[in-house]
Amino acid sequence: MTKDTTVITVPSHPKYLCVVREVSAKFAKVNGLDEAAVEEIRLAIDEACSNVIKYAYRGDTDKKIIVRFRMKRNGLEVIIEDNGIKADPGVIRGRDMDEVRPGGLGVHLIRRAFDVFEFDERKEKGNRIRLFRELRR
Amino acid sequence: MTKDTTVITVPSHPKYLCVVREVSAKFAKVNGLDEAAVEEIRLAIDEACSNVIKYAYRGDTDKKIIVRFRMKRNGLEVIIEDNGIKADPGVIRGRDMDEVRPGGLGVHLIRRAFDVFEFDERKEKGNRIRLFRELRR
Amino acid sequence: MKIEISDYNGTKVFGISGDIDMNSSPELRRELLDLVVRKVPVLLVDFKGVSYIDSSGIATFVEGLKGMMPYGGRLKFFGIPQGIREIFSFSKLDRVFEIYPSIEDAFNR
Amino acid sequence: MKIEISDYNGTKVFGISGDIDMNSSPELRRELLDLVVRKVPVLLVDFKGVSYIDSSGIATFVEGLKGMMPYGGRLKFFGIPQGIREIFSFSKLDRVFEIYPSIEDAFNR
Ligand SMILES: Nc1ncnc2c1ncn2[C@@H]1O[C@H](COP(=O)(O)OP(=O)(O)O)[C@@H](O)[C@H]1O
Ligand SMILES: Nc1ncnc2c1ncn2[C@@H]1O[C@H](COP(=O)(O)OP(=O)(O)O)[C@@H](O)[C@H]1O
Repeated sequence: MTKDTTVITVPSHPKYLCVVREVSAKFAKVNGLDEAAVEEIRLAIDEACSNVIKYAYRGDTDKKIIVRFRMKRNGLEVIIEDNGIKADPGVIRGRDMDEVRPGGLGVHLIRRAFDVFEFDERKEKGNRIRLFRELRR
Repeated sequence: MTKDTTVITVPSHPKYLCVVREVSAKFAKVNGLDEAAVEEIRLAIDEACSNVIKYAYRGDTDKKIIVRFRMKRNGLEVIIEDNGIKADPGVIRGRDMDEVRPGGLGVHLIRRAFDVFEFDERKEKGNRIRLFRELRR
Repeated sequence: MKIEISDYNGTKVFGISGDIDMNSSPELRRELLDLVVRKVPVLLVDFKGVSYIDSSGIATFVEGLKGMMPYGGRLKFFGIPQGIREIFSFSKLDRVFEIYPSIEDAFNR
Repeated sequence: MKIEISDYNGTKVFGISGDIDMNSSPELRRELLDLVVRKVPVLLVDFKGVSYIDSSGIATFVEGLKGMMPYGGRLKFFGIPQGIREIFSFSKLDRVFEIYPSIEDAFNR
């Protein structure tokens, strides 16, 4: 196992989002990220996992979400996997921030915390989202 | 995947114990255990994982510890696996509580939180510890 | 998350504590829309105990506000912790919601 | 975990905050034994900020106390939060350590 890798697997029930949030925050913290970064990361990973529940699993609460954290020399990598409905990365767009309506904020919060937010096209079934936050930014 | 199962894999570095603690506490909490139970469970799992680092891995910090939580109808099951040195369950004994010396407290704290604390003899390499806490006790 | 509903000089107050996330926001939505359909004129929301809010929580308040606008109802927030304040300003919703430092300010203005 | 070392009427005080666990107890051990080898007569330990302690933290204090006994040094705890207090009593170490409610009590007795 690579040093500084942590993997958490939870059911796709929203009640487990708090578990993922705590792991995200503690992982970032023990690897030296500052408090503001920790809070951004906590929220971003929650948003990404909420979207997995909503869109990949359409609300099914007994599927699997796997989140893998890895501290690299140049930054923090987070990989989120599901085996739900494939996303069309083309439609993933937050709302215009000057528009006032419920929704469309999650993607902005993910992009605020992470420099890279991409779907790994090589995954055959389900989705693999790759997030990366550079240490110097 | 079974409903209400969560798995966390961390490196055998003591800095990740806080990650395991948070997962333990949140898992117990979202599954309805009361605050006193949550705190006992948090501490017991920390103690069990500390022992894996100390005894199974002799302080090696880049091995794997896998902790699996499962909420069953009658209680909470926690399975802790390593692939380190096999334990001799016969020697696992806490100190006499009336003796004042450093150490020997961890096993007592594990038994306080869990009704079952056993090594699964079927595991070939490494150790698999099974903890079980009954809901009604 | 927990919501305590109380009364301040005749005005309804939501005292929210804990995490507002995808798991708890449906309950917040029920409580909020329950008052909105009854055309509550003013609702004060005490954020002091809120430890976390995600986009589902924010969306719920946007929905509540949109429900109150047609009849002139007012949704007023107070006691917002710094970390949560930042999410409102990041999402530019601090210009949309009425945000006050204290319950007195929220009530009087 | 963080340790702030200060002085109260000429007596050394450890103000500990955060989690004392297998990761942080080696640092606590270093700081504690550093004073013990210099035969500190009294050490006050402020637990108010301690959020967690495991058996490695407890063991560290037992070791410190055992180091102080031969020369008559005294290790005094105060401000112990309820949850942590329970671990001391569960392990029967509340009969071994000097535990006081406040820094004044710890200092004066
Ligand atoms: N994991 C995902 N799978 C599929 N579609 C997604 C995923 N994440 C986001 N999307 C799409 O991107 C849009 C914007 O997402 P987001 O900003 O989180 O807002 P919201 O979910 O509130 O609409 C969503 O409406 C959805 O169409
Ligand atoms: N996972 C383990 N593998 C091997 N031996 C163990 C394990 N856990 C506990 N032990 C044994 O049981 C004894 C008591 O454990 P514990 O109560 O945690 O106290 P301590 O580790 O402070 O000695 C240890 O000294 C050790 O010999």
